[in-house]
Formats: sequence, structure tokens, C-alpha cells
Amino acid sequence: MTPQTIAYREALRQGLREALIRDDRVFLMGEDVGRYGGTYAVSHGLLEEFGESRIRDTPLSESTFTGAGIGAALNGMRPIVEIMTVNFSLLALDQIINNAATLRHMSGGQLSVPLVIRMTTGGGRQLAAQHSHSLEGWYAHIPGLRIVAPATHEDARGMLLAALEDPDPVLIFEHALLLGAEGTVEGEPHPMELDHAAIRREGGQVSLITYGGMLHKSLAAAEQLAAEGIDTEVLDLRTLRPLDDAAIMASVAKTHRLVVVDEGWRSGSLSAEIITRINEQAFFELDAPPVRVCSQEVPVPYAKHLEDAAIPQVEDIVAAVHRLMGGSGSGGAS
Amino acid sequence: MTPQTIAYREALRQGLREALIRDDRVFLMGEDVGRYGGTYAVSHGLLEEFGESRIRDTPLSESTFTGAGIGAALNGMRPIVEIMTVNFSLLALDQIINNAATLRHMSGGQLSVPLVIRMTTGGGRQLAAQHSHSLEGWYAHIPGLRIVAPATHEDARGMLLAALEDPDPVLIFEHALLLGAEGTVEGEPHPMELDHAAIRREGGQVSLITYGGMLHKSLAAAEQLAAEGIDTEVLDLRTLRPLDDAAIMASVAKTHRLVVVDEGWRSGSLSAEIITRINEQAFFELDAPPVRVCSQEVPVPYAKHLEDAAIPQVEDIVAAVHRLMGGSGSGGAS
Amino acid sequence: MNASPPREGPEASPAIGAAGLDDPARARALLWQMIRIRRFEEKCAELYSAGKIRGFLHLYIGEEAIAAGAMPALRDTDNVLATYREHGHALARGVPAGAIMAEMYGKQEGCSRGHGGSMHLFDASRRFVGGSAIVGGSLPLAVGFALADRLAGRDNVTVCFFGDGAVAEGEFHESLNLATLWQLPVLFLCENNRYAMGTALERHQSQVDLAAKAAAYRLPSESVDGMDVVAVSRATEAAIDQVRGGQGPMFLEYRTYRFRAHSMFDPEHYRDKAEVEQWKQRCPVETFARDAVACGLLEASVRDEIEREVAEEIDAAVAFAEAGTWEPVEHLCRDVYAREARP
Amino acid sequence: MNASPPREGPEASPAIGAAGLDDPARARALLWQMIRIRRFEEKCAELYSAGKIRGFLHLYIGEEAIAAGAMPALRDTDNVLATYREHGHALARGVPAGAIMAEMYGKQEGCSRGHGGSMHLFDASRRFVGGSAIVGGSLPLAVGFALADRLAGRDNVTVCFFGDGAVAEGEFHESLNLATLWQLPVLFLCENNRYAMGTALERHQSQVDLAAKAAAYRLPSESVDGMDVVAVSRATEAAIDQVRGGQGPMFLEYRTYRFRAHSMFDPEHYRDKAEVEQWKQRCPVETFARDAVACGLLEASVRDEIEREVAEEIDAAVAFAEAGTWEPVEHLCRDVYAREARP
Ligand SMILES: Cc1ncc(C[n+]2csc(CCOP(=O)(O)OP(=O)(O)O)c2C)c(N)n1
Ligand SMILES: Cc1ncc(C[n+]2csc(CCOP(=O)(O)OP(=O)(O)O)c2C)c(N)n1
Ligand SMILES: [Mg+2]
Ligand SMILES: [Mg+2]
Repeated sequence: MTPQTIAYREALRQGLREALIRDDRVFLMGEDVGRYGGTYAVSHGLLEEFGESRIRDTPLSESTFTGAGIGAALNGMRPIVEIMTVNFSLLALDQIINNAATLRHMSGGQLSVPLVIRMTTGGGRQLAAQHSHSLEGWYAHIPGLRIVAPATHEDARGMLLAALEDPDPVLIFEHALLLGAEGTVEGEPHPMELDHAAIRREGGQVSLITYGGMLHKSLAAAEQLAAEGIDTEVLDLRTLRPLDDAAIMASVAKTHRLVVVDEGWRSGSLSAEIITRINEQAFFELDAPPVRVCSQEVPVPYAKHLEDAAIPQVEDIVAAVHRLMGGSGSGGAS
Repeated sequence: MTPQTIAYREALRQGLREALIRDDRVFLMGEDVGRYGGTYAVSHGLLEEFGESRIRDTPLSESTFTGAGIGAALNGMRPIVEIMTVNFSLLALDQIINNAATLRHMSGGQLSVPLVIRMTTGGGRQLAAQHSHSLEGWYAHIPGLRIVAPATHEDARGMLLAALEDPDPVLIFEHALLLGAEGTVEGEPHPMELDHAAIRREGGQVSLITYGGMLHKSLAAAEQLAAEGIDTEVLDLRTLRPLDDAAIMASVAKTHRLVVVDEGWRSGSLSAEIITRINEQAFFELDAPPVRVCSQEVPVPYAKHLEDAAIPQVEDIVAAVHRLMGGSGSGGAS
Repeated sequence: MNASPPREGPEASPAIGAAGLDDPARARALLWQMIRIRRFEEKCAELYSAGKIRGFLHLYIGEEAIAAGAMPALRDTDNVLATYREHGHALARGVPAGAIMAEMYGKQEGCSRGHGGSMHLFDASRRFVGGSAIVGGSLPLAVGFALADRLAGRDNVTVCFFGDGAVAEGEFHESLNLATLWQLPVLFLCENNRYAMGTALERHQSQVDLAAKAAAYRLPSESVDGMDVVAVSRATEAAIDQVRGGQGPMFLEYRTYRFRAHSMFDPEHYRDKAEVEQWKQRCPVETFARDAVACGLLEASVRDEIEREVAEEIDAAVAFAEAGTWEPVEHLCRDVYAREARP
Repeated sequence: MNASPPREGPEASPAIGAAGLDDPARARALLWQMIRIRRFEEKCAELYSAGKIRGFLHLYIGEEAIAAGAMPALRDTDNVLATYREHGHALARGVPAGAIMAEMYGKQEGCSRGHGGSMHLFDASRRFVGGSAIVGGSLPLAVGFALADRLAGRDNVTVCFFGDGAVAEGEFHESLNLATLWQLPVLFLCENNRYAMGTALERHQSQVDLAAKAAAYRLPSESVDGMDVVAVSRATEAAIDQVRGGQGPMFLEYRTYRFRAHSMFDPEHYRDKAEVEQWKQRCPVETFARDAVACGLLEASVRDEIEREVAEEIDAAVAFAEAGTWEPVEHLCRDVYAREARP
């Protein structure tokens, strides 16, 4: 089979379609997933193909339709809940943390919540502070949740299928800026495992550790750096909880220098967790203090030049690598 | 004036009382703060003294009474919203993040939200998974919020007064296990500033960086370590956002070894942020990889022996220091 | 079915009572279940004082007619969701008393392996998703349980117990709307004991007639005397039949009262002793026992028999809990995920 | 005041219309405001296509009678909260068109310094806390604004505009309960345009009569023809008087329709063109202009006059926005906190 070139949104839709075909227990529920065709047109056409009982438009009530997904999962179904964007998921956090993440352990292992929650995440489209959060790294703090961030088209299509096979709640964060991007997938839709990070570019001098929307900026930065003769490895975490420590440490053991690139606000970001784990597990591999490139600590503003300045850009990544390779040793954060 | 010995809960009450006396714009609002006397008896007697219009019992509706606090603050009042415990604050997160933290910047600096939100936090009372969260470090990820954690009786009494003078939203986390603990306060209630960490015990060989409920366990550990001849400094962060980097770096520059003690779940905890900042600002001061003592990554269980094992204990802190001083160099996390 | 006007005091509604029953075996079973719950909880209070039970403990004493009257109307395949005040529901649903008691001791023989305690009783085999300690948090779950049954074509009913306090939470609103919109087989069961902790109904609801409030979602709703086990039983049976028949969700308000404090920490500043005493006159156990004997449905001796049976069962439950074992600390992080996972 | 039965189609209610007015100056002002909003937004759509405005843009076209009719009833000291579909409200409240346009350009001369864009228009000096992009998120704020006025002894009213979709959110429920319980001076103004994005009213509300739904909280509620600027104006004035009088909160439903897509990205799969066309027959601008002339309240020439004035104002607004400047990037993190703070 020859590879297909499709938009990320189309890869997501192929995954959803395959999931609905494979397993009768799967259904999709959320605001405007049906009649409207999905806010970002991801689920367009699925209502016509699978009908109202499996493609369910909900009222505006994030807490309750998320909780209903948990209940349906407890009662034998394999629901896919779409929360339109991560920004609105704050309304459903009680259900996600106090129920989805907790019920298995709190019940002594009796209950299982095989639920998938999908949401778009990230900034970059001038939607301002209430519509530009990147909270996937923040969600990764919660035991009981599995957090994934498909950055490639294969992952966009296949991580959903793997997530549906997982007996625990999986949150899938789809970066809004990727939706229209073209990429390739091969063969029929198939599950893409959730356990391992993936090296997207091999390199020997410095590691860029990243995920989701920032993968592509990191790859672009690596290209530029290659032109300057800096041989950069790019590691795509894929799953943010649990982290693939082995892959992180292996990359660090190879390059001894790293930059974490993460769209979350700097303080308390996932990047801090990664750097701390490296301190714990590979401290003496480090040739220089690790550096992170994160979002500025500001509610993301509307104006394009301000938004661009708030969110990590390719130049910021390149500059961070320069700082790191310059070896000043006091690499400040972006 | 001679110092008074009072319970932490009484120190909190003195602060509340003083706030209500000082400023007519101050009122207290939350579930059962009035008739019931406060779930933890903190506000007991205030209804009788200040009346119903200033001590307001609310229905169970965390999102709305928190949002109403934001609205009242925008409209000239100085509300104190009590969310009974951090566990229920998840229901109010949208208001806290998308409104309280965001409105000043998003309005171009026009709006101000001088709101104080108080809540109890932490485990240790066998209340199980849904009632034992320690999420203050997680809240510290959010720009626009000020996060404080009074660990001493003076701070319990006085940080509220300083918080009310702050033009921005301040979240005060009061550790449930401290409520009954006795301690001293001096003189009349007065504001305790929010900007600086405090050294609670001077030492030269290792720094314990901590806050809130863990301060007392850290001090107890330092006592034990002193008996063994290990000279331990204990730094109380007091404010978790913004962090007092200068105080942290100064302590590290003095001792060159540190353990962060934090009741949050390990991954993505505040401890990771602190260790990462030290990497960024004082990497070459480190004589050994920093170590953290955090909660195990599990919803906190009910049974006492399991709960004790889930939450950092004095022995865990002592053991971490031993590991660090042993200098194995691969200090794993507790 | 429509909303009836609110009753302000503890007076009984035009009585159904024991007189409405004609089956002695059923009368005995109802009385037995109420006494069993009462004595079990009195034992819990005792064990709490003795330090054997810890954490929060919320007693159901005074409200037993609800769990005892409602639960027999359910099938094994139906689903039950409840709150942190759920000992009575667990017992009535058939969760063994020993497993409940062991849970409160924190032993691994407990119905939640000691992870949950009093507020989190679970028994998947009995479809009892009992314990939720976030007020209102189980309503959305109930909607989801019902949705799953509907999608799978099973004619099960999901019942969800919650308090008057939960009615103020947004999830109540969202859940009633969604269940009604989708016509799901869920029965919302509000145990209106007139207080949310220390906040009286009229201080937390602008509309104190909760059945009328529910009716605004266009689902059938009704109020029942929750101190009368026969009235509870009848109303719940009828509602379950209707919901099982595919007529969409329903709402029942049980008007009741808790005789004890909210939890073991509550000093009860907020209500008069006299009010409590007045309601105690309507104790569901005593009124039903008295009426059942008076109308010849039960022999006077049955009461003692039941007390003996129950005492034995509770002694055995305590012994079971005492003999239980502590889960090894090394197992602490098991069951966070089904697949073994690094964090 | 009580709930009236829902109207299913776009037919007018027993008309008030221009005939209900006798003041030509007022008629002119109403027409002017509606046309101003209409033309302003048409310009926005044009500028969006030209790439001058970015992000989300939600047009109010079709609903102008509401902002135009309601806002004059307010005092300067009253508070106005709205949603992301708030250009009309901002204009009617007196926020200068130039400041709004500059905001949409992202210029620092914008009413939110370019930080907010179309969805977040603010003007503290006019007590306009316009833009909230979280559906339902401003209802609790409105309750708090009203509480502050009450506590401070000021007789201001707070009005809060929101859509039919917001009625499904938990915060609607909690806010109506709290405002009614505490009898706060807040007026809830629901712009029911029959769709929440692509989800029709009857597919998101089990009770489609929203005034009846609100009445369940025991606050006075009423439905108004939102396509009739005079009806809007009358009902809103009466409601504001009543709320200001200290009679507690009120709820008004304006029945309206949006003529355009939900946002610039909406392909409108979910509704028939015929439905839209039918509603356009009731265009608030055209019907009012026609009636006002027909009944002799306005000269036919007034329409052209207004169009000229408005075109001038909008040209000036665009020029102001074009001439606006970009906030220096170095100021990015200012105004996160009032006190300069390290993170
Ligand atoms: C969301 C949330 N807020 C607050 C609490 C604290 N709390 C526990 S029980 C309770 C009162 C609940 O009252 P009600 O629903 O009437 O049930 P009852 O206790 O009377 O059975 C409160 C406020 C909680 N557990 N969850
Ligand atoms: C909490 C939340 N959920 C979802 C959205 C996405 N969204 C934006 S507008 C909208 C529809 C709102 O409909 P309605 O309240 O009727 O207002 P209208 O747009 O019709 O004026 C939705 C679902 C949001 N902004 N906030
Ligand atoms: Mg109650
Ligand atoms: Mg609408």
C-alpha cells in the first residue's frame, strides 16, 4: 500500500471511523460532534454514517457529559467523549480527577473506566486567553490518567485505537494548529501503542525533548541547526503520563545536552518534571544545565505579535540551543 | 506584649476577625461558614459578631459562589471566599483560571480582582482519595494567581491580611492537619507580607525546601538529623507563586545540597519546578543531584498504614537526606 | 405524576403506613432491614468512639425507611449509585455487613480493600457504585450508566441517591436535563433531610419544593413521605416500573430527616433540639413496628426476634472486620492503573 | 409576571412594533443604534475576509433589537456583562466604535489593549465587562456584581446577557438559585436564538420554554419578542425598574435568531436556508424602519440620514484602528499582576 497524504484532521477522522466500525461499544459524544460536523470538522460525516445513537450531540454541560462518559464506561461501553477544547475541560475537572482517575484504586480495583476523552489544545490562532490553554502537561500530574499527545498523522489516527483498548481513562490532546497540516499515513488504520516515546530525528550533540504541536517547531529548529552543523536529536514523548523515562535517559546519555520544548506556561510545566527526572536518573550525564523553552507566564493575548511572543517559536528553540552549546552554564529559560 | 499560645484554627479566626473589623468591604462567603460555624470551626462565632450580611452561608455551588466572589471583587468589595476544601475547588476551576487569573491581563489592565480564596488542603486524616488532595503546587502553574501556604501561626493569622491588601487574586491553602496544632502569635493581628520565603531553621550542610503541612515534618526531620550531626537548613517557601528564587538560591549556595519536601504527587509537583529553577540558576552550586520527597502517585487511600505510606513522613525526609549525604549520586525520589 | 406542595414540618402525610401492606413476610423484611441498618450504624458510632473507624462517618439514622423501602424494587442487573451517607444503601443492596465493616476498619477484606472507608463502599458484583464524597458527583455517572444500558438494549434501571444539598449543584441541573432530553432509564432519588450540613433547605434553595423544581425539566416527579417505609416502597416500585418501561427518567423526593449530626465532627449549632425531637416521633422503625403490630400484620414478638438476628449479624461483621488483615504496604500503588505503569 | 408558552416559528407576537412608540427622537435613536450595529458588523465580516481581524468572530446580525432596545434602560452606574457575541452590546453601551475596531485589529488603542479581540471587549469606565468566551461563565460574575452593589447600599442593577446554550450549563442553575435566594439586583437576559452553535434548542433543552424553566427558581420571568425593538425596550425597562426597586432578580427571554453563521468557520450544515430566510422576513431593522415610517413616526428620509452618519462613524473607526499601534512586545507580561511580580 502506498502512503496517503491527508490532513491531521482527516487522520483523526479515520481513527474515529475505524473505532466505530471495530467495536459496537464505541460511541462519540460531545458538543456539536454530529449535526454541526465537529467544531473543527473532525467528525464531519460520521453522523450520517453511524447515526444518532452513536454520534451524540450533547447540550453545553461539560461536567455532566464527561461524567456520563465515565458512567457508560463503568457500565460496559467504550465511550469517546469530545470536549471541544481543553479550555472548557476545566468545567469537567472534578469528574476527570475525582471520578475517572480515582475509581479503580478507590474501589480496591473493582471498577474500571475505559474512557477516552479527546480535546484540542494549544494556542496560535489568535483566540485569546480563554481559548488558548496548553494544559496537557498540567493534566499529567494526576495519577490514574493516561495523557497522550499525537503529533504525527499516524499517531493522530492510531493512538485513539490504542486508547480504546486501554482499560483506564486516556486523555488525547490534539493540537489545534496541526488540524489542517498535511502528512502521511500508511495502510489501514491500526492501533499505535501508547507506551513509548519516539525519536523523530536522530542526532548526537543535543536533544530536543518535546511533544504535540511543538514537535514540528522542534524539527524545524533542528533543520536550521543542522545547517549550522549542530547535530540535533528530536524526541517526541507521545505519551505525557506515564513518561518514557528510558527513552529520555537514553537520549541524554547520548547527547549530554538537552532542551525541553513545551507549550505549557514555564512554572510547573511538564518540562520541569522532565528536567527533574534527568537530575534524578542521569545527573552525571549532563554536560550543561538543561534548558527549557516554554510559554511566557501570561494569559495568551489576542494580538498576533503578542501571541507569537507568548508561545515558543522556532527561533526561541534555536536560540536556546545556541545558549546551551555556547556553554555559558547559566541557561535561563525562555 | 507576651506571645499567645493558640491553635492554628484560632490564628486563622483572629485573622478573619481583624480583616472584618478593618475594612467594611470585606465579607466571608462559603458553605457552612455561618450557622454551622465552619466545617473546621475556623469561622465559629463570626456570624454572631458580624451578622448575616458579612458572614454568608452559600448553597452547594462552588463554581457560582467563587464566580460571585470574583464579580464582587470587580465591583469594589474585598470578598473572602472559603471553598471548604481544595477537593471541591475543582468545581470552581473554570472561574479561578478563566476569570480570576485572566481578567486583568485580558482587559488590558483595566480590571482588578482583589479576591481572597481560602481552602483547606492535604491528607493525613483518613478521608480517602476524594478528600485528601494537595493541589496547591498544581495551582501554582497558573499566571495571574498568587498562591500562599501559611505554615506558622503568625502566617495563618497575618497572610490573610496581606492577601486582602493585594490587588490580585490570592489563594490561601490551609493544611487540614495543622488546624488543631498549637503555636504562638505576638501582639495584635497584622499583615504578614507575601513576597518572601523564610528560613525556619538555619543550617549549613543541607537544605530542606518545603511549605505548609510539610514544614513541621521537615523541622522534625532536621531535629533528628541534628542529633546525628547533620546541620540542616529548613526553608519555608510561604508563597508558592511567585516563588522566592533568591531565597532558594541563597540556601543552595550555602549548603550545596537540597531536598524538596512537598505533599503533592511526585510527577509534575512543585518540587520539580524548584529543582529545575536551581538547574537554571544555580546548577554549578550543586554538589549532588537534588532529591525530592513527595506523595506516592496514588489516590490517597483510607487505611491508615496505606495513607501514611502515600504521604511523606519524617522518616522519608530523614532517609532522603541520608541518601543525599551518602552521596551515591543517584538519589531516587521517595 | 406531579409535584405536591412542600410540607414544612415533620407531620405525616395522609398515612399509608403498615396498614397499606398485607404480606407479613414483606412487613417483616422491611422492619428487619430498617433495624439492621439502625443497629449497624449505632455500632459504627461506638466503634468510631473506640478509634476503630476513622475519617468521616455520616450516619443514616432516621432515614432508614428509604434504603429499606426502595432497594427491594430493584433487580440484580440494575445499578445503584449513592453518596458518602451510604451504609444503609449498601446493606439494603446486599453488600455483606462484614465486608462493609471491614472496609470501615481499613482492612483488605473490606468491600473496597480498605481504600475507601465509610464514604466509598463499592461492590461491583452487586452493581453498587456506592460511595461518592463529592456532592452531586454521582449524578452524571448515573446518566452514563443508564445511557450504556439503553445503547446495549438492556432494560435495566439506574437509581441514584443524593441529598437536598446536591440539588443546588450545577450537575443536578445538567444531569436532569440530559437524562430527560435523551429519555434515559434513570431514577433520581433525592433524600431531602432538610439540611445540607448546617444549611437548612430554605437557606440553600430558592424553590424548596424539590419535586416542583425537578418538574421544570419536564420529567415526572413526585414527593413521598420518607419516614414511611411502605410509602417509599410503593412509590419507588411504581417509579421503577415506569422507568423500566422506557418512559424516560423520573425524580422522587423522599421527605426525611437525619436524627444524628451530619458527621462525627458536627456540633449541631444550626438546629434546635426540639426540632430533632419532634421528628424522632416519626422514627421510621418505631412507627412501622408499632403500626404493623397494631394492625395485626406482625406478632409483637417479631421485634425481639429481629433484634436478635441483627445483633448476631453485626457481631459477626465486627468479628470479621477484627480478623481482617492489612494490605501490604508494598501494594500501595497497585490498581492505580490496570496495566502496570510507571508514572 | 409569568411564563408564556413557547413560540415555535418566526411569527411575530401580537405586535407592539413602532406603533407602540410616540417619541420620534426615541424611534430615531433605536433605528440608528440597530443600523449602526448592523453596518459595523458587516464591516467586521469584510475586514475578517481581508485578514485584518483574526481569531473567532461571532456576528450579532439579526439580533440587534436586543442590545439596541435594552441598553438605553440602564444608568451609567449599572453593570453590563455579556458574551463573545458582544459587539452590539458594546456599541449600545457607548464603548466607542473606534476602540472596538482597534481591539479587533489587536492594536493597543483597542478597548482591551489588543489583548482580547472580538470576544473580549471591556470598558471599565462604562462598567462594561463585556467579553466572556466561556459559555455561562459570566453569570456567577453578574451575581457577584449585584451582591457588591447590595452590600454597599447602591441601587444599581447588573444585567447579564447570555445565549440559550448557556441555560444548559450548571452555572445557570447555580446563579439563578443564588441570586433568587439572596434577592440580588441582577437581571438575567437570555438571547434565545434557538441554536447553540449547531445544536437546536429542542436538542439541548428538555424544557424549551426558557421562561418557564427560569420560573422554577421562583424569580419573575418573561418572554419577549426579540425581533421587536420596542417590545424589547418596554420589557427591559419594566424589568430594570422592578429589579432596581429591590424586588430581587428577574429573568427575561428574548426570542430571536441569528441570520449569520455561528462564527466565521461555521458551514451551517445544521439548519435549512429556508428557515433562515423565513426569519429574515422579521429583520428587526427593516420591520422597525418600515413600521416607523408607515405610522408616521419617522420621515422616510431618516433612513438615509442614519446610513450616512453610521457609514461615517464606521469609516472613522476603521481609520482609527488602522492608525493604531502595536503594543511593544516587551510589555507582554505587564498586567498579569498589578504588583510587578516574578512568576
Ligand atoms: C462538592 C462538595 N462540596 C462540599 C462538600 C462538603 N459536604 C459534604 S456533605 C455536605 C452536605 C450535603 O448535603 P445533602 O446533599 O443534603 O446530603 P446529606 O448530607 O444531608 O445527606 C457538604 C457541604 C462535598 N463533599 N462536596
Ligand atoms: C463552556 C464552553 N463550552 C463550549 C464552548 C464553545 N462554544 C462557543 S459558543 C457555543 C454555543 C453557545 O450558544 P448560545 O449560548 O446559545 O449562544 P449563541 O452563540 O447562540 O449566541 C459553544 C458551544 C464555549 N465557548 N464554552
Ligand atoms: Mg441533606
Ligand atoms: Mg444561541
